[in-house]
Amino acid sequence: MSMLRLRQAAPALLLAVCLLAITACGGTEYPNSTFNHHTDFNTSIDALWDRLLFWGTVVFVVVELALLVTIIRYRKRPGGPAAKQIHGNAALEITWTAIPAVILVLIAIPTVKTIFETQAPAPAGALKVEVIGHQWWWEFRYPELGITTANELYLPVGRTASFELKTVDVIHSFWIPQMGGKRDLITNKTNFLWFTPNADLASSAWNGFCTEYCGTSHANMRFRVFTVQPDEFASWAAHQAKPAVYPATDSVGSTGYVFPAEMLPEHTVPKTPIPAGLEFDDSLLEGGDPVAGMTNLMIGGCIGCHTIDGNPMAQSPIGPNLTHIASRHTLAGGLFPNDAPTLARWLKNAKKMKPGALMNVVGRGEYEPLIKANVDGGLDDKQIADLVAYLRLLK
Amino acid sequence: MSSHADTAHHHYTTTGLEHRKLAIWAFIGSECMLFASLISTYLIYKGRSIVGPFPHTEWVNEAGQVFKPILDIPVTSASTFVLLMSSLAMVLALQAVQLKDTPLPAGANWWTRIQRSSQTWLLATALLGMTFLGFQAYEFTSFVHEGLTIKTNLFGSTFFTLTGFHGAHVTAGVLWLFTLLWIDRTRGLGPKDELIVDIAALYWHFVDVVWIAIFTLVYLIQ
Amino acid sequence: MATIAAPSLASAGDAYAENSGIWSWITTVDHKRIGTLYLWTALFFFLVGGFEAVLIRTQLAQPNMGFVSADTYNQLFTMHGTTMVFLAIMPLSAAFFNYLIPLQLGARDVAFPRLNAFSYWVYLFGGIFITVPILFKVAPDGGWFGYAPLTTTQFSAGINIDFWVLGLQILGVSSLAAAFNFITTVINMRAPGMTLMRMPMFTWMSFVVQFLVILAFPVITIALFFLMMDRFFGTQFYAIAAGADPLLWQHLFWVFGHPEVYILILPAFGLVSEVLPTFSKKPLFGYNVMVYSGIMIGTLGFGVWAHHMFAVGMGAVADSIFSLMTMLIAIPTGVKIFNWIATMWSGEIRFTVPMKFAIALIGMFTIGGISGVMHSSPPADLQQTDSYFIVAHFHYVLFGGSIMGIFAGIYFYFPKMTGRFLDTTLGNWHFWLNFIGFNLAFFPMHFSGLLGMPRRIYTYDAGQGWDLFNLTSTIGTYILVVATSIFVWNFLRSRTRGAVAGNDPWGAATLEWSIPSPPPEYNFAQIPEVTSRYPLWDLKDPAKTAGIEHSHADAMTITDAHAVPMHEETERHTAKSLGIPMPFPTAKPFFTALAMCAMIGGLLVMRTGNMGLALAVMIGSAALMVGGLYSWLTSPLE
Amino acid sequence: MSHDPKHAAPTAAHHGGPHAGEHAHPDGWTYVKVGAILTIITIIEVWAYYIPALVASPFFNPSLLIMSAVKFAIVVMFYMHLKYDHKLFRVLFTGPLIIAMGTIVALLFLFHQLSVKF
Ligand code: HEA
Ligand code: HEA
Ligand code: HEC
Ligand code: CUA
Ligand SMILES: [Cu+2]
Repeated sequence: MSMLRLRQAAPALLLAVCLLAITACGGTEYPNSTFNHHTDFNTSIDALWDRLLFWGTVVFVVVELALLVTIIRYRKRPGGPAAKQIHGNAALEITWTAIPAVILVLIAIPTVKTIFETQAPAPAGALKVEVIGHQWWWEFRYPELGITTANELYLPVGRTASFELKTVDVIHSFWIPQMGGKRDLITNKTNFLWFTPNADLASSAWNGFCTEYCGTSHANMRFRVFTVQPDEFASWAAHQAKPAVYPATDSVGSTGYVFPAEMLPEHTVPKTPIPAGLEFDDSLLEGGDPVAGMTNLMIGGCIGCHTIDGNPMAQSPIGPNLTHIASRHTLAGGLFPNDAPTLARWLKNAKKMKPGALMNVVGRGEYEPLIKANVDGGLDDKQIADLVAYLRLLK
Repeated sequence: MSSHADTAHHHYTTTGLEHRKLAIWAFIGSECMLFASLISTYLIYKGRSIVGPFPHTEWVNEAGQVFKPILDIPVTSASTFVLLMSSLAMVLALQAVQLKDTPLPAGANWWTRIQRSSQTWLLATALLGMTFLGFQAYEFTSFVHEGLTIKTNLFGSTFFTLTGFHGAHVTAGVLWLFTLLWIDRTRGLGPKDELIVDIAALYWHFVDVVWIAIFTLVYLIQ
Repeated sequence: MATIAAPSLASAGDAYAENSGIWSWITTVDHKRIGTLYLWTALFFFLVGGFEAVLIRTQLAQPNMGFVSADTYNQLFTMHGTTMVFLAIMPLSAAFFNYLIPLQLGARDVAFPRLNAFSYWVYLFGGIFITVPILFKVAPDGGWFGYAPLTTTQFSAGINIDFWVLGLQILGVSSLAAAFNFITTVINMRAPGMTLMRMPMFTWMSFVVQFLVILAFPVITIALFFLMMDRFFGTQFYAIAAGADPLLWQHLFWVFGHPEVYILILPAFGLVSEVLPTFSKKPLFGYNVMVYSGIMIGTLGFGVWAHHMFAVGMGAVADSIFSLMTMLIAIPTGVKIFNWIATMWSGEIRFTVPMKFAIALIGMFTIGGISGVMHSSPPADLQQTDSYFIVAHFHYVLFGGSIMGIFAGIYFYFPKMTGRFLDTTLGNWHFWLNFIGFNLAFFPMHFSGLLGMPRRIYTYDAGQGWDLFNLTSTIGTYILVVATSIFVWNFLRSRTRGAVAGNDPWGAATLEWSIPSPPPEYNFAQIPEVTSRYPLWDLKDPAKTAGIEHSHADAMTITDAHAVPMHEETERHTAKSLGIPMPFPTAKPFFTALAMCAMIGGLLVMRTGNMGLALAVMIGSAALMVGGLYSWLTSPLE
Repeated sequence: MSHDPKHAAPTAAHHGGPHAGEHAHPDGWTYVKVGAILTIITIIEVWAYYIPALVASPFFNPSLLIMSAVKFAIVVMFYMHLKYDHKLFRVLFTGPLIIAMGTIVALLFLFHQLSVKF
């Protein structure tokens, strides 16, 4: 009997948990929740979701109740009634074929409507953004504004952002849970997605993820989205479109708008631990020499992969564009905070910092799996510190 | 599984049909999906190759070298005809086996006589099948000479794989036919062996039928 | 199947198998022993797959854990999915196909006993081939659906994916061979009077599954063949530089993949359809409708595959069509659910362990089905796909459906297979811990998914709002470990120490319960003649089946005990003593299977760069395989 | 196919096993005639391929498809004697064939190799 009571209680309990959690889902406790209306896209999806959840709950309750009632009422009891030998009933069969069919029609109609709405061409005047997937980082381009950046996406509120999604290698998928559904980045194909962050949205930061398994560091292919006010966006864009000052000095002047670090919500600040066994003498970072650091770009081979606009030597499109790297809050697919000690360790041994990373190991004496040996050229800690000093100036 | 053992025990079957014949039809049903996948892939990639040679159109590479449309319709028409005729031979082989024990009517003409010769028809089928394979070997080598290999482009990969799969089926069929021929020569095939010839025949005709589809979809339609 | 008659009139004595020793297992062609082999092997692989899941869940217990490395994790989830789908659930179903179909049909064996042995050996070798690499950390790591171009050599140069490509092709041969066998068996080996509409529901659902297998597996075989050609011979099916379309793989895979999920669930549906009526003391409600809905599910299953691809940008029209087709499947599935409940309605329900599992299937599968319908709405699915919400869905249908059903089947049929009951107390512990652990493990995944957690991530950052759900999932998994261990203990122990069960310990209705437990090698001393859907109830409690159609109702009464003789066991007969011809035991299928696997696996030798050796291995084993086949096909069956 | 067992059992016992319930087989000439028809259709197909005007016409592909479908059906019905054989075989073959064709057509639409204009 106690068994039976448990059996009864379990689904009811589940349902309770379910409802509880759903009501809690809007809160800040769940910073990547899909249930919210920050964009038109997600508003449409959520309306559909509500309907699905409603009918799903109805079906759930009806089926589980029917099941429980049946097994309790007709459990074998001493002196209980004998089983009635019923073999079927056509009217019942028709009923329980028809009712689900009706429910499905009620789901299907808004589904098809929403499909055509959300997949219509983007409205005119949308901000065009190219999203290019790389193993395992994101490249964002604003072709109309001449901006190329990585892992951090700025979007003005109230204006439709129209994404063109492509990849240079395997399939990835672009997802900002708070902004709407995902879309895959497929090799040899361009995909489209658009949405409009609500005009009344305060400047805020969101997490984005790669959701198609794309190899070793798929889990580490994240990004940040900053929805900012139109004037902030304009200021950011104006500066990002400029080349880096060359040679870089301290006196760079205005850096344009950057989403303020102190406004970053907790969940957008990466907490990935630095892997054990990656030592760097942080005291060297104090006296880094940016001018020497710039030459280390060549010695370290950085120019073989990276672009720094304004530096004619560094023009390779393989890795993330570093022109304004210091204006970004995170490193390496949103995995680490962009501060000097972390950057130094990243440069020293990117592959230890991020499994599978396609950036060379630069630190002298560090193990490089590509050549299955320790790097004997490369940069020593001092040189890396200089390089960091230079990169930190690329605001 | 020995057909003798089967008939000796008079196994009861629910439908009165032979196990193996049911199985071969189920197998053929399954093969439909196999070839559907191959054919779909060929058609999906049709016209999507970045470099030539192409099946129906000319291609000039960067060096200015000209590649003719690669498919050779006259040769393939001939081989298609050969395969069709092998199907005819096969059905006659089956008939010959079925008729083996029926006495020849008096004054039978050559046609009536030859219809009783299962070995002739089995051999004819196998030889026609081999001729088809010969044509295919010729086709493949000449394509390679003209610069189309399995690695060249999407067309090459899909074309060789599709027709190669078919060719492999023909090859298996030819082996099967020779096995039957060998049995016929060693102990003679008669009406009691109808089943084992029938299932070989069904397989063979199916391979023919697949070719009918391939010939139209790959060679003729542009 | 070139068959050649070479009637060597071997002395009848040779035909009767030895029943012990390894060699007797290698040479067995008895469907029951093969079923037993399947059961043990598949349970073993279930533990392997479960163990992989435990490692996965341990790594995910907390954010930023370093329990396993990224590469190891990727191998773990790939192998977990692959193992569970291809090496655990499908073969567990196959264990029941083998054991039960002939018994339920009133037959002495399957149509092609040696082919049946061949299927098993191919499965075993294929399973070993694909599983062993994980011990050396070179296991496949492309995910269980191995999307190109990630799986091409350009992005996966190691031999990891090679094992997957070749291994799955090997396993496909096994499933296909078995499917032809069972199709023939079901059509052709029904006892007199066993019309299609009198077949037990398990056999019916299995019959449908065999068609799904023969239609779905060729497609993945071709998709894998392309990948193999790409990886080993430089073709360009998925080579992006040549302009290949990565969606080709996806479509081919899911044309197979969706029917595959019904291959995984329908046998479980069949099993609970045997269990529920037995313990409700009522016939299955709406038998005909249950049959048709099974066929509908199978058929519709071929028209919905692209619902796995709503995020790839197929366009609004294609999205809508596949969405509607997918929703349609909820109808026949719902019909099944309601008919099961109606079966219990106004019955006398006995809560035995198998019954508990069967009831749990109804309750839990429904949850998975409902989330399935939520995925079927493409805009909503864009928020769900590739998140843990999907992981929740498919574990509710796979674990809450297939595994629950299979456990119901194991508890139900264990007495038939061994002659002894599984212990009820342990069984109850297993059930409740399993039920609780399962819900704790997978229900929170609905939330972590909808709250933004992508699947297939080996790590996640702290503070994302997922910590509690993940921890709960992991705790649930540990409870499952305890539950499963209790089951394993029960299973091992009860074989020799369980309470003895008679022919028909549960009071069930179908033919398999009319013969001794475990059944003698020949199954039925006398092939029964079937006059209705519930032959044993006709015999024991005719009132129960008075309302259904019977044949010969005028010629003989339905209680005519001769129609289905009960073989009460007084003394143990053997096929020999009864003069029943049995197939010869033979090792030919074993060696042919081995040679075939060596032939396919031989391609791996190419990776050493030694082309000559590779060719030698492959041609050598191909020759052995052909030789084995000829010798097999030319030797008499019995 | 659910023969009454009383009648089914003897069917298997005599040698007509593989062809239970079938009609009479056609004779050799029928096969030759069928072969001739197949040849003629093939000739027409190839001939059409060489007439540029035909190739350019919108009816070219459909008519080729129809012709090969006819050939396909003829071989299956006569050479594979599905026309004369047990209807179970027809089910075993046409069911999968329909699913296979449906899959091909659906895939071609999905990859835009076929399209309908509304
Ligand atoms: C046993 C296996 C199984 C079964 C039976 C199902 C059944 C169903 N599945 Fe599931 N599915 C999987 C295994 C299975 N699935 C797996 C493994 C994946 C993931 C693969 C991967 O990506 O790795 C997947 C993924 C998957 C997706 C892709 C999600 C994505 O990746 O974006 C979709 C989308 O439509 C889907 C839908 C459905 C539907 C509609 C059903 C239906 O058949 C369910 C029908 C049942 C019911 C609905 C419940 C009972 C019905 C009633 C009580 C009637 C009334 C109900 C209503 C009116 C709603 N499934
Ligand atoms: C039938 C299929 C099936 C079954 C039964 C399971 C069972 C389980 N799965 Fe399943 N899972 C899949 C099929 C299945 N899974 C598939 C197809 C995928 C997708 C893979 C992919 O993305 O490619 C997946 C993915 C998947 C993930 C997502 C991984 C990711 O995306 O990163 C997770 C995570 O929690 C998970 C967990 C579990 C758990 C905890 C169980 C548990 O229920 C396991 C329970 C079993 C045990 C606990 C056994 C314990 C026994 C022992 C440890 C041995 C004891 C030994 C003795 C006593 C001798 N699975
Ligand atoms: C082999 C090519 C290659 C070389 C050489 C290389 N990088 Fe990188 N770099 C990459 C790639 C690829 C990434 C992205 C890694 C990831 O996030 O997975 C990257 C990432 C970075 C980042 C983080 C960028 C961001 O926005 O997150 C910095 C900074 C960086 N590299 C600096 C350097 C410097 C400095 C050097 C030379 C010392 C260098 N790289 C050498 C390929 C290279
Ligand atoms: Cu990119 Cu996952
Ligand atoms: Cu599916």
